[in-house]
Amino acid sequence: MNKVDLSVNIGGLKLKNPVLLASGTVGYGNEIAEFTDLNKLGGIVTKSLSLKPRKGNPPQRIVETPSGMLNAIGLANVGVETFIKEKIPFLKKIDTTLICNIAASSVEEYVECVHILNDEETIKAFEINVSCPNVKEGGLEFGNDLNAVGRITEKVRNVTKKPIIIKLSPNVSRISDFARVVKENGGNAVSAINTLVGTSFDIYTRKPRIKNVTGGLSGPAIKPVALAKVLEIKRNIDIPIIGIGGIMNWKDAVEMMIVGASAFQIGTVNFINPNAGVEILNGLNSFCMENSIKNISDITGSYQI
Amino acid sequence: MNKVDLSVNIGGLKLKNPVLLASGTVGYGNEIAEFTDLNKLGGIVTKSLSLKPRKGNPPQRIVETPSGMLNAIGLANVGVETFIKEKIPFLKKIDTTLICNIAASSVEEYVECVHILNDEETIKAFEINVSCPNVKEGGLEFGNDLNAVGRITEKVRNVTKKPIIIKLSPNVSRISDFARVVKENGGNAVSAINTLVGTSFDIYTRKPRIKNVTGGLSGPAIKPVALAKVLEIKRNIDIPIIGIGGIMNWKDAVEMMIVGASAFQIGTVNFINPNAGVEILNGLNSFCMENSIKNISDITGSYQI
Amino acid sequence: MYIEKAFVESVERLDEETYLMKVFSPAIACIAKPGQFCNIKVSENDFPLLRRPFSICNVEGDYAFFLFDIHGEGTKILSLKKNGDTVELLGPLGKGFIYDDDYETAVIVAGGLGTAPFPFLIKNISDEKNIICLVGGRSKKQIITYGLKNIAIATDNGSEGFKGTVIDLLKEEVKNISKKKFRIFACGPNAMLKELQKYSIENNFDCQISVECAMACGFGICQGCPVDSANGESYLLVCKDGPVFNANEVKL
Amino acid sequence: MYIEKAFVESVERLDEETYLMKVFSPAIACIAKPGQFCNIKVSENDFPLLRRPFSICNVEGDYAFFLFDIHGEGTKILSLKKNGDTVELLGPLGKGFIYDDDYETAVIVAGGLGTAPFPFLIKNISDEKNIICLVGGRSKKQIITYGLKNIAIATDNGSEGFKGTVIDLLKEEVKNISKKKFRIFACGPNAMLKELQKYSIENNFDCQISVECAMACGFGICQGCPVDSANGESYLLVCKDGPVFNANEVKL
Ligand SMILES: Cc1cc2nc3c(=O)[nH]c(=O)nc-3n(C[C@H](O)[C@H](O)[C@H](O)COP(=O)(O)OP(=O)(O)OC[C@H]3O[C@@H](n4cnc5c(N)ncnc54)[C@H](O)[C@@H]3O)c2cc1C
Ligand SMILES: Cc1cc2nc3c(=O)[nH]c(=O)nc-3n(C[C@H](O)[C@H](O)[C@H](O)COP(=O)(O)OP(=O)(O)OC[C@H]3O[C@@H](n4cnc5c(N)ncnc54)[C@H](O)[C@@H]3O)c2cc1C
Ligand SMILES: Cc1cc2nc3c(=O)[nH]c(=O)nc-3n(C[C@H](O)[C@H](O)[C@H](O)COP(=O)(O)O)c2cc1C
Ligand SMILES: Cc1cc2nc3c(=O)[nH]c(=O)nc-3n(C[C@H](O)[C@H](O)[C@H](O)COP(=O)(O)O)c2cc1C
Ligand code: FES
Ligand code: FES
Repeated sequence: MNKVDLSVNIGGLKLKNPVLLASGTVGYGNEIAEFTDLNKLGGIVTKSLSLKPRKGNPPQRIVETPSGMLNAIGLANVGVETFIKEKIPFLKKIDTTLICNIAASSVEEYVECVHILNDEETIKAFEINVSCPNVKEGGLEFGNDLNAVGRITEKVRNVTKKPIIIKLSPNVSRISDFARVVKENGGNAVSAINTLVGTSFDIYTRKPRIKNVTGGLSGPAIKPVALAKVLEIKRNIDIPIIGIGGIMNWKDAVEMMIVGASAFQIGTVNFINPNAGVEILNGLNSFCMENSIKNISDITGSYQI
Repeated sequence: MNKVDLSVNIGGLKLKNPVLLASGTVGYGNEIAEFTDLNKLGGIVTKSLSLKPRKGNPPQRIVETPSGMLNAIGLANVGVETFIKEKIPFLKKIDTTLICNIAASSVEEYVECVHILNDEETIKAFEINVSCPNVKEGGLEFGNDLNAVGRITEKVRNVTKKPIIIKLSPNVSRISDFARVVKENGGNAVSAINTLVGTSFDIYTRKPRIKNVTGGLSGPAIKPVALAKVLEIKRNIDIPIIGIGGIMNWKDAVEMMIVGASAFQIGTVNFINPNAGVEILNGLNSFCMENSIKNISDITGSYQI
Repeated sequence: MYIEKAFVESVERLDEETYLMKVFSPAIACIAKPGQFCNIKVSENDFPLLRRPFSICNVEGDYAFFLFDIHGEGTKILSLKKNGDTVELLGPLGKGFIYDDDYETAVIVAGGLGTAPFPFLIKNISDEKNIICLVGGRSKKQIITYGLKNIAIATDNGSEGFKGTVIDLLKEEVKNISKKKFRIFACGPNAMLKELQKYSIENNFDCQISVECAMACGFGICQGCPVDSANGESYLLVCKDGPVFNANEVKL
Repeated sequence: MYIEKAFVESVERLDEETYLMKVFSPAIACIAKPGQFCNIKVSENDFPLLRRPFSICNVEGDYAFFLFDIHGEGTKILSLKKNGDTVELLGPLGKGFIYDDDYETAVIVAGGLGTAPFPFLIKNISDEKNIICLVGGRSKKQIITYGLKNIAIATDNGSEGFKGTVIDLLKEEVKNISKKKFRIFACGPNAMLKELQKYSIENNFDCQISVECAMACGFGICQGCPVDSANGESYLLVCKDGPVFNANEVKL
């Protein structure tokens, strides 16, 4: 067979392949570049940025759980100004698509962040994090409130022509309702899922293992939930989906695309195997060759139910 | 130290200890009795019963996932009549508390089931399953609808004086809202959590691994979510909680009690170790001895946040 | 039924893909019957989560044998067991073959790893009966004849023995034995069992099949392993009502 | 930094609770510095999920050594490794000790498994400097002296050596060496490091501490391992900015 066309198009955002590194699991790209060739990947999603720098939550921030981990990093980030000055120069040099993830405590802050970053040519799309479970003032409430998600999408739409991806919370009854609101308000795509709310306690001290008390659950443990949420969106709403949650290898990635993802992000696996993205890409390529799939996008939503 | 008082009281329901076997994971008790001494346990919760017998879902019904499993049994059960005639006689002989779990497709069916079973002295309490994710007509919708949960609680309350436990769905944004409604409508306790909605696909056939497409995720993978849900209820609503989700050993059980559970149920672990209940009980007893805990109920909600 | 922590005596590699595990499990070995299985906890920690079901391949004194190939993580872990390691058996489970009553020839039909339950069965079938074993596989590589006797082989690609499915071979063989009273005992992939079932129901043969499916508990409490009853009105449980069924009892 | 699949040469049990693993990892061995660590994938499957961080205990030619005790599932799996098995090392990670500049005596303070990074450090400290090792533990059982020299021991219960904490012992020892220019290198439980930090800041000692905390990635991408900077205004990352810090750099 000839070469496989690995490129995908997500609501106007073109990627050379569907492999994205998830927000918060690659920093701003420099450290992981020691272990992997970022140029090969479809794209990188930055750690969530807020208007001002954030120190993040006090330790302990992470804990391992069965086939998963909890984190409450608290959106530690350098803020948009420093990001532009100090991080963009490195990211510019990488031949991969840069998606900027934004987290904020108010609709106005979202708008302002996007407004400031919009002029940066290197940034090809915005992923709006309405679903971080670890920040008290904002995140969680937005992510579980249909009106808020609609409003944020609409207001952000007004300040940028670049593709807008809304990153949805899984901690809701019907995630497809949120995807509908995103679509109705001009969002180009959704990404799903962010982490599930979880906790863990030390039975001797009776204290939470994570200082923030609750954290976000990620990793293989949540894969079945992520797949079900992506499938629910796919079956109900016509909007491109970026699938996230528990992907460890190319087989998981294929599964995620089958249930409806046009592209996917890998998170936790980067901590264990920082070269996972490239390995998954190679695995996808072989899978397509062996199964005579010419365009990888043909896998998207190809479930047989 | 002297003997530990292992007994607990859940909204009027007295158990000799907090170890319960979860609905759907022990059948009606006879098979598991080959491997464990049911007389030692705090109680057994029956497989969900409906008014008429149910054949259940077609195969494949189960699949393993990382640290968990998905099931879509579809509430296969013998129906209340046969239960009374054929299953009660065996259950009568066991010196443990029998809790009858009811699932139904309408408020009326819940009421009728409870009404019929109410006269059976062997049954000490009802657990109302408003949250089975695998039955299309009823379950899921009820579990995610505050009004429906309120109505079911109220109507069932009218036909029985026995303790009513409402088994809550975790597939909601704020589970404590549901606990509040249960309390307001006369429920005695809540149990949390039922399974999370999940799925799994075969990448070669592109078919769902479970015929029902989605199933309920259980096992250690969901423990962090279950703990967070129980903690959320405990911190917001004053109602006894039966904690369920991912408990594999006595340490997990202690953790579940620390975050707020007065008693707990074990499910998936019974499939792997049918004697787990007794082993957990022994572990709990030793833990209390070593830590000079006189009443096991002192652990409930003893978190240090 | 017991939960028995069993010491591994050996794991022998029979050929490129097939392993034979011998474990010391006196309690289970003592009461096991041909066609029954054990649900095996392959590790001491919680990975993999569920037990794995395996047919009891043979019993010698206090030892039980299991025949397997590497399928996923569970069987991989098993294949690496060394003398002195342990596994935890839950069993013996299910209903085995009925083989002691009135017939003259036992016709064993095994596809791939479907060979697994038959060494034990063969050993227990009375010497007065004839036994013939028909073994099938895609190619020579998939043919497993461990513990069988009087063997005829079928391969889809003809790389060994008869060219065709093992059911095609059976149809040939039946011509030679049809005057004698025979009983078919079969185990293998579902597709093979389905074909066999059709054939034997049409011809009103006496036929027992051992069925595989996903399982959690293995002893009847999870309801995870249903198979349609022949009339389609209810489900039987493979772990409790099977894994061996009469061919006309279930709808595959 | 490399990801290196490394063959296990041996896992030796040093005493009841302590193990020493020797692995063939030429790439990492070649560039490792004392005080650095590796994040180790202990199994070939996804259990346990995360890597486990371990100090590089020593380097000999192409071999790296790791000293550990059985804590949970990860270290249990490590303890069962046999010659020929593999582990996957990611490293060398973090900033090591600064030991090559101007001081006369290296005072090594190790609590329990805090001994781990010091055999490698001791080997690299110039022969012209003095080295004394103070080792502490709750009782005799917790004293690990592997690869140390010139050792004084402290136990909380007095079952061996000085009765008291290793910091109490340090206070005694300092009387003998205080005229010489010395540098303290310490590793051990947080409580011990805290006490040491207080003492050394009060006395303006030259002191480097190796800090432990929960980690996911080990190289700076997860932000999971923060430690308060001394002024409390920002966080440093233990994996990247540490694990070795100047005692006055961080707030434990
Ligand atoms: C009654 C019975 C008897 C069996 N006897 C044998 C035997 O003697 N020799 C042998 O090699 N195999 C036998 N099998 C199949 C064997 O159970 C699977 O090969 C094994 O569970 C695979 O586990 P894994 O972790 O290697 O594979 P994985 O694919 O990683 O397993 C994932 C999950 O799928 C289940 N699963 C995978 N394949 C099968 C299958 N074919 N049937 C049922 N469940 C499956 C596993 O139990 C597990 O829950 C039998 C199955 C049943 C039901
Ligand atoms: C920089 C650094 C160097 C270390 N060097 C050594 C060493 O040389 N020898 C040694 O024996 N131990 C060392 N440790 C501690 C070692 O990482 C833990 O003992 C080990 O991770 C326990 O894993 P487990 O699976 O056996 O335990 P579990 O308790 O099952 O582990 C569960 C989770 O908690 C984490 N964890 C548990 N204990 C610790 C701990 N004390 N510190 C950090 N994370 C922990 C694990 O990494 C894992 O994510 C070091 C830790 C760090 C951060
Ligand atoms: C340590 C950590 C930090 C994260 N930080 C962010 C973040 O800043 N913004 C965000 O949108 N998602 C964040 N996430 C969520 C991931 O992007 C991803 O949605 C989630 O981890 C599920 O994918 P996984 O199972 O592949 O890890 C973080 C996840 C982890 C584990
Ligand atoms: C195979 C299976 C069948 C179940 N059937 C029921 C049921 O009939 N009614 C019910 O309320 N819960 C049912 N449950 C949910 C369990 O009672 C329990 O809430 C869930 O499994 C989480 O606990 P665990 O992680 O300990 O398994 C079932 C779970 C499993 C795994
Ligand atoms: S495997 Fe559980 S009932 Fe058959
Ligand atoms: S362990 Fe990931 S940043 Fe330090």
